[in-house]
Amino acid sequence: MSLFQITLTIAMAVLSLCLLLTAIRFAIGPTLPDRITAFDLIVANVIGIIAIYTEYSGNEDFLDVAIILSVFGFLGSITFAYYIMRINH
Amino acid sequence: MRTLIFATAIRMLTPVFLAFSIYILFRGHNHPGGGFIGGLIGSIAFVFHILGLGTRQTAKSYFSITFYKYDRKPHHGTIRHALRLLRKNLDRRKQKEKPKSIWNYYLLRLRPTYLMAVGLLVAVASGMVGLVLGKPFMTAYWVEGKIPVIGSLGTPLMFDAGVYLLVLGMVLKMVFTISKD
Amino acid sequence: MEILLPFLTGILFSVSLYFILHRHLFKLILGIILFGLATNLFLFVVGGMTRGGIAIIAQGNDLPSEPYADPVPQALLLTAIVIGFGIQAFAIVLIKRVYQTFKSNNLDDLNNNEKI
Amino acid sequence: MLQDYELQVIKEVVSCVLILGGVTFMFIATIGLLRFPDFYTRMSAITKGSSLGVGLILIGLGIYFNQPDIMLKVLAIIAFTFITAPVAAHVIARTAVRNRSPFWSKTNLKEFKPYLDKEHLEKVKNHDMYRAEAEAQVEQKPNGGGDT
Amino acid sequence: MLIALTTCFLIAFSAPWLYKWLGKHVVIPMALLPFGVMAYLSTLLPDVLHHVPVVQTHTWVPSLGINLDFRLDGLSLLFALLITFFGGLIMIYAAAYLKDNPLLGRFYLFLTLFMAAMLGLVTADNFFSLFLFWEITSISSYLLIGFDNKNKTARTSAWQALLVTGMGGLALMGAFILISIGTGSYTFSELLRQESDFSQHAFFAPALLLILLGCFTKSAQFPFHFWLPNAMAAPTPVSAYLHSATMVKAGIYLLARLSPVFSGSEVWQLTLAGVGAATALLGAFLALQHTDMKAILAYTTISALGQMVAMLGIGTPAALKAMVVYLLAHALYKGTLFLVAGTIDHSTGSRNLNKLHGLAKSMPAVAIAATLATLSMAGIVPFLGFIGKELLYEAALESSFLVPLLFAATFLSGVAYVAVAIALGYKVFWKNTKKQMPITHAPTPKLYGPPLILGIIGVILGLAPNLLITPVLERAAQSISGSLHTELELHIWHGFTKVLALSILTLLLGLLLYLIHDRILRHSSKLKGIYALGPDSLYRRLFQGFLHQAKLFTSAIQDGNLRRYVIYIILFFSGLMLYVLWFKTPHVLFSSRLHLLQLISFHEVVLFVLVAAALLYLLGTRSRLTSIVVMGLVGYSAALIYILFGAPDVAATQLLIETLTVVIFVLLLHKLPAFIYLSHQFKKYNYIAIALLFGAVMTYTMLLVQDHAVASELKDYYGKASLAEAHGRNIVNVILVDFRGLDTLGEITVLAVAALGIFALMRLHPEKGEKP
Amino acid sequence: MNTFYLHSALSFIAAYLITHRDPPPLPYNAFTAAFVFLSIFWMLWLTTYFYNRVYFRKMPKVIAFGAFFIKELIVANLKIAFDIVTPHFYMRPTVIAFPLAAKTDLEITLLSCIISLTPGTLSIDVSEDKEVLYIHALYVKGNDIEHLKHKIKDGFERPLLELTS
Amino acid sequence: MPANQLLVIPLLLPLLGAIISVFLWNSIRWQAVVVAVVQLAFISVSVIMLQQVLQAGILTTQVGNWPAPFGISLVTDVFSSLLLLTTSIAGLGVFMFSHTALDQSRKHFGYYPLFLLLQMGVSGVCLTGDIFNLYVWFEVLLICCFALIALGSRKSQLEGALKYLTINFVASGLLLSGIGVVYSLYGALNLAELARIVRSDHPNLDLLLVPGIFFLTGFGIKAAIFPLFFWLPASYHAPPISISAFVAGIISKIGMYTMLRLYTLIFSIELEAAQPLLLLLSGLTMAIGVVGAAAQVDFRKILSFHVISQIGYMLMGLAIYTPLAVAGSIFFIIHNMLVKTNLFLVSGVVAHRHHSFSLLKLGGVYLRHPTLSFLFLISALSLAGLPPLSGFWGKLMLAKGGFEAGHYLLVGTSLCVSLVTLFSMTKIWNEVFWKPRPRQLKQQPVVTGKSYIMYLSIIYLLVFILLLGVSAEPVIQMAKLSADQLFNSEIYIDAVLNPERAN
Ligand code: NA
Ligand code: NA
Repeated sequence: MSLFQITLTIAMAVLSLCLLLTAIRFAIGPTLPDRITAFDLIVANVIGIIAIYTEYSGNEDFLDVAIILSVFGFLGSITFAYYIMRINH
Repeated sequence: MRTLIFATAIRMLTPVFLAFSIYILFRGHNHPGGGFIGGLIGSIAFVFHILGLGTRQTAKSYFSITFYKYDRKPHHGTIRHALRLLRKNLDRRKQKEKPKSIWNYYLLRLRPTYLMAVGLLVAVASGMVGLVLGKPFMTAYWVEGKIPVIGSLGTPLMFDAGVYLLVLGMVLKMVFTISKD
Repeated sequence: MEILLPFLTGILFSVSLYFILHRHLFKLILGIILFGLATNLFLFVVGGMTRGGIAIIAQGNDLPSEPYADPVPQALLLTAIVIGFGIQAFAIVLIKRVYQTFKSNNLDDLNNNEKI
Repeated sequence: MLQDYELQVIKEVVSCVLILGGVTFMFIATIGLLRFPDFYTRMSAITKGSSLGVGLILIGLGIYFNQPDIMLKVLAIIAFTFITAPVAAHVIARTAVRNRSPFWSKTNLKEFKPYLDKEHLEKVKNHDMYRAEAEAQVEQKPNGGGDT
Repeated sequence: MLIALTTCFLIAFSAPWLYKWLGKHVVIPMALLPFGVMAYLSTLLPDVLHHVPVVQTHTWVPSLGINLDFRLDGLSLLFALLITFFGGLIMIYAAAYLKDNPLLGRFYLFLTLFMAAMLGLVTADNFFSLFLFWEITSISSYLLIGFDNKNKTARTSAWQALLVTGMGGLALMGAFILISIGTGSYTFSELLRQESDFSQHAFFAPALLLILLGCFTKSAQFPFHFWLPNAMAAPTPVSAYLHSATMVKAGIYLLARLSPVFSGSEVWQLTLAGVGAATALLGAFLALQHTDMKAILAYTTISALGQMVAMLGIGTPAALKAMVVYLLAHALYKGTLFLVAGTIDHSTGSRNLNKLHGLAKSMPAVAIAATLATLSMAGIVPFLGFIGKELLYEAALESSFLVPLLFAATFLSGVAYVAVAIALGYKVFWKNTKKQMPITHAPTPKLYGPPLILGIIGVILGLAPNLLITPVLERAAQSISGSLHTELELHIWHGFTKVLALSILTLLLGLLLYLIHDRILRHSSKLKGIYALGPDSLYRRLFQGFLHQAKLFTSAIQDGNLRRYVIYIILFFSGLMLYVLWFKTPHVLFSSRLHLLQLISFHEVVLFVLVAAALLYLLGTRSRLTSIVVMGLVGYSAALIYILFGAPDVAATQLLIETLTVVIFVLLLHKLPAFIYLSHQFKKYNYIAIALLFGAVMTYTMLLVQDHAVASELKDYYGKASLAEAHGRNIVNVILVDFRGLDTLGEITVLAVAALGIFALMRLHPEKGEKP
Repeated sequence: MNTFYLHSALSFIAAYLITHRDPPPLPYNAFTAAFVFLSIFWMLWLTTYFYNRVYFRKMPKVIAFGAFFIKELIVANLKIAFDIVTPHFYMRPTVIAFPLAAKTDLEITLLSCIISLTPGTLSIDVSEDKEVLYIHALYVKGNDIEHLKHKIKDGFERPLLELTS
Repeated sequence: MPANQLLVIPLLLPLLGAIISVFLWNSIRWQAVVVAVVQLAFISVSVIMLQQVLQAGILTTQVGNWPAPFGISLVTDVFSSLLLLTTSIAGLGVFMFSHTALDQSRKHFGYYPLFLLLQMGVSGVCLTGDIFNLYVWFEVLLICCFALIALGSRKSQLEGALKYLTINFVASGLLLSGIGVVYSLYGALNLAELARIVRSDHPNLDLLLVPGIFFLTGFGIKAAIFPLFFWLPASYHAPPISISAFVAGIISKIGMYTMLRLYTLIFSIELEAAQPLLLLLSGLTMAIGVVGAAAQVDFRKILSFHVISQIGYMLMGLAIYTPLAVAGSIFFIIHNMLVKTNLFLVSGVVAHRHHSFSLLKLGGVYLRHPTLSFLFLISALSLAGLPPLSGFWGKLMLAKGGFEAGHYLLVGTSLCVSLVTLFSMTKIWNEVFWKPRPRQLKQQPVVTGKSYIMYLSIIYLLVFILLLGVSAEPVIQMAKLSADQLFNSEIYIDAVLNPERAN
């Protein structure tokens, strides 16, 4: 296992851990915006994981998914914001 | 949701997203992507637009063309009339008219339903090419040579384009319907 | 994951079914969507899972480099996802109309059609 | 040959450093998300932390591959992240304010008052007040009731 | 034959139009038809009498062995002549009887249809063409009984008759199928040729029973007799034609037709004789309990049918002879009496025996007809009825089994007939002639002509039996017995024999019975309790009970509860699958998968935990929005799984779809009513158990299938052809747009329809008063 | 702006043409990309020298601004990271009302995005009259709000306006 | 154009028609013209295709020109051609009916395109020779049904659509899973290839029951067999008659078609194990169907429940699994499509005139509308299986096949069921037609407007029903031929996998 491989493994592990920790924030909330923010961070985490995985597998085509995610990951937040605004007004 | 920052950002970003979606459409044959993903990306671009600027604004910006016209005056010859129409419609679209202008206009609306139909038609037509040429339905025909980014041109690509249009139309139809309610 | 995923999918099936059996319409729609997801995962799991190898022929090659994931289940899955999306979208709107019309979100209020 | 090998090693090392850096930022952002006291501070912490983290990871990746189309993709992702993240943050923050998400009790809201007054959001002032009110609401609805 | 039938059917179907065109003159073509057919049949008489059956075959559905085969032998001809002759008279009679009914056209339609079917029935050689006509008679009878459709009794009676005879029809169908399978023959003539083979066949007994069921229902044998009296709700011409002269005799006809095949069987003999005798007795007994003329006639008809069936059961040449003669005699006098009853009803508005008296003066022609018929019915010399009765007595006494029962049945019913005959013939017309009954319409020739003709024929035939009809009757009896040696000679006078003594005794007892008839009637109400146990009320209870139970059952299983439906489905699936997995397939080898555990990396475990936790959270959360976010989370995790296993296209699609789903959800939800939490409340643990069962079955299936997965040929082919032949590097996409483009075409169609559907769902609101 | 699009498009086309030769005259790497980009920049500069040089004047400023921004990004991120990993919170959250000099929608948007991206600050909303930007800031040195405003004004708003004008 | 190319026309015709009608969205009149043209063309193509199949045997084409197990095959044999022809005939009838009977608003919201796409789905299911493609066409068909059942958004429609959707979604999920299992175990999707594999010595043959159960449940739901039919009575009566006639008349049989196809082609080797189950299911399906119908007092609901009981008959042929019985099922499917559609149309006319479907609120039709009454009567008696009407032949073939194979109880059940069917039909006749109009409804006027086209559509279908009954021979022969083809799967396999050798 080369240094690079070890790095990737560590990175993967840490990012996965981040995913879990973020999920905890998601679970405890307390408000909906908190959850949405957590969700945003999860998206960012997933982008990171995909990036690491791309290196891991050496296959660049996975990055395309990351692009898509980076573009539309925030649609969720926007939509929820939209929703909360609509019900409040 | 009227927020200036979001609306402005989206207004700037939508063309980028659309370009990106077309890029994804055409590279789909060789890389991840294709008509479906491209179509979804394109339609999500419009969803953003709708969320940021409202259905009406989206329909106005992207799904309708204003045609300007005026009733020909006796002293305006046919050619002059035509030229004026042409100039107005091509060149001076954005020029604000004075209150009592001779110009009036009509809107040509591009309905998402038609977009869907066009998409379906394109997809079917790509398959019919083979049928017309005596081969089974959907037999692929390719143009010789390659084009940058896209690669080879052929009926499967046309099919994918049909898928793209249909998906675009479908999501738009849906979102327009839902958000207007 | 090859061994985890069947269990995960099984859980997904269970949860989705539980939701479908819930009398709240909203849970019903959640159940439907989760059921679709579970089905997709089922297809993916039984279709054979290959780590890393992607069904795309790299620039310069004529064949995909082994081992590569079977593209067939992927293609089927894509089609199924899209179809599922169409149906789910319809289902969501349908549920909304049911809400509006029946002024209730209780599935048990929807038993008029079968009354003799 | 030797030169190629060295280049490879340099690339790997730089890439490793960037990736680890990025991951660290992500991790810290996550902890921030868990630790910070109110929504707004959490928002502040993660928007940047995650953007920077993802950016670093991606640059590391780009350097490792060192190919133009991958670089292009990396730049595209970074660009999109850097454009979308603040917009999203703004939208959510604005929503949170309108949704009367509580501020941390130590937050200085003096300059924000006109805004809150104008938008009839006077109740959003600080955490404690919110909590008292929330509890009062809960007492009114003993069965919990979920969201709207 | 086919031409005759086709003409009948065509004229039948054109009857309403003819009525529109000709008005009340429609009777002319309608009456000409049966007489025409009768004339045609008469031309065939010589052939038949010379033992050359008229045979015609028309291919229809040869691949099932079903053809329009006709075979006219003595039995058929006898029936055919009866049908056409009666038919003609009834047509004329009906024209007067239903003079003012605007639906006369439809009446003629049904009646002619019936007549045609009856003709077909008695001439058909193929089982299934017989069955065809059999069912048409049932249906036309249904329509005729319910002709007075505003009358509820008429409707229910018609329904009852149809259901009872329909049941018999189905039994018959089963029997015919069994016979055709057992013998390979589809025609009676074919079957008769190989009767001996079939009697050994396993299908013999079931076919026999089914035939009996079919015939008994049609011929109103006990315990299926109850529909016939109820069927008297039909207009009187119908009762006269269908329910005395023809349709009810279809069963007799078929029994007679099949007699050569089955008569060797003891079951056949005993059942026919027993049921026939019982029916005869019962009919006679019940006839005495009623005052309605039509009811009386109906019960005596049942009784007579019973006698005929009993004769068939006895099966001796004498019995068969007696049967054919009695058949004719009964048809003549019963037809007359029905018509007379109809005329009386038409003229006085009443059919009640107790109210009617002394009509002879106001309707002398009718009185004559009635008297002739009742004399025949009572079995008085020189009427044909007398000959029939004598033959019956003879046959009953000569029977090799059940003699007491058979004799009792014949004798006692004979006594009852005499009583009834006196009541009908004497009491109604000649008793109290001084006190005239008021009548509203004087009977026209059309109303009294037909019964008069029938009555007179009864006398003529009685006086000169051998002159006209004996040859035909003989051929008929021969057809039934299957041998040419059954010879028939009829005499009005046998000399002083035992039978004659019995006849006289019958008359005396009958007179006695008439005298105490009023007393019987007074006590008849006491029998109500017994009727409640009878088949009629049994039928009603069965009918109501079935409906009630059906309602209960249906409301129980189809109760509108969607969840229950889903549970049925899931349990069905899981149960079967468990069975298959446990008993029919190899089991999963968990030990062989241990090495897979090594492949699990940390991030995969995290992913697993994340999704599982998200699902658990989803189960617990009561917030709608949070649910949606969690759903998104699960969807995104699925996308991550797709990425980890080399499916970027799928992952991208999943991501986008998930996002869009969330958008749709959120856009739709903001105007919904407040989210009221509804717990499962009932049966929560059942649901959990079912859900877990289902999940477990699916998991186990997945593991099993994983164990046995094979390498696919498709993968290799697509891998090779993708770039070389399809010009694409992304194999998944190439599959989607090229290799399996048709799937994609269907898929985008689904999307288009979904959009259209959503559009309509949201925008199209129900209209008030819209068309169904 | 148009020039920028032109520049980018030309760069892409050039890069594509170069890299899709067989054999490629230049290796696939970042240096090639930079080379192409700069060459096109230079060529454009040559052709438009006489009538439109705004773009070329701004380009260095953009790069400088970018560099400043990245520095800010990292430094401030480290600051927050420190606050996160240490047990005690040093932050003093404040919502400040930042008076906008930027007038157009695009400027306001860009500014707010940049502010949001910079750690420690988060733009919450723009007032209806587009005069004030409400910013949530984590660290306000000595509660000196004015200092923060100046810093934003000088560090972000002014350079941005220079670029967009 | 070679004969093989014909195969794609039944797909393209409705699709193109639908596309054109979407372009003509605002003009329902022109849409109707398009639909009419498509229907006529569809019928002609079906006739030609049937002719071709009868002459030249099984027709196949490979979509995309990819060779057989790799590309998607379109296949038609006598069975599917026959079914397509029936569908197209019924389609024209329903179209004619809906032309006058359906309200304008529904037409403005896409009734015509949905109708056409539904037909496309039916064609796809009938023609495809690929198991996944089959799934896709089923989904096309289903989503069209969802949309059509909900079209108009009346309360009962929404409720029905929700139940229909939920249960069919579960069915689709199971089907999809089953397809995954099939692919994983046998590595093929082409039906002919799968048929070849299960007839070879593939190592996974002992697992064939696993996908078998998936498909039994999945298609069992779509075909509405016991105990999976519950969605049907909940939804089929809800939409306007123009819709429910086609949905109830045609769609439920399509599921049965698929079961017959798959179970003869692929799962035939496991059929022995499943036969007792299938026999039981078929008996229960028909019995419970009629019991349900007997309980109803609504014209449409009675008809809906009878759909189920007749599904039992169709399943009976498969359960008995002799050529005659299967031919009986096939004949029965064809008969039932036409008759059921027609009965629904009659109920529509009755309701159009008398404003109700409830037997309690109807009456007096016999005197007011004699033509309609007789139209109903003939169809109803045909449904009850009275000779010489079409229902009789199917019943006869099934009963004979059942007796030959020794399934006396099942045949007995089927005959009893047929009696109850007669009961139900005459119940409708008694209540709706014979019974005088209920007094409390006398003031509500009966619609007497002339609606020739409604009558025409019913008469048009009735002509076919009568033809099917009176001159049943050719159809019976074709049904037998179909059954032979189903039983000799080698023909099918050869036609798809070795088209050169097969010709
Ligand atoms: Na693709
Ligand atoms: Na291709």
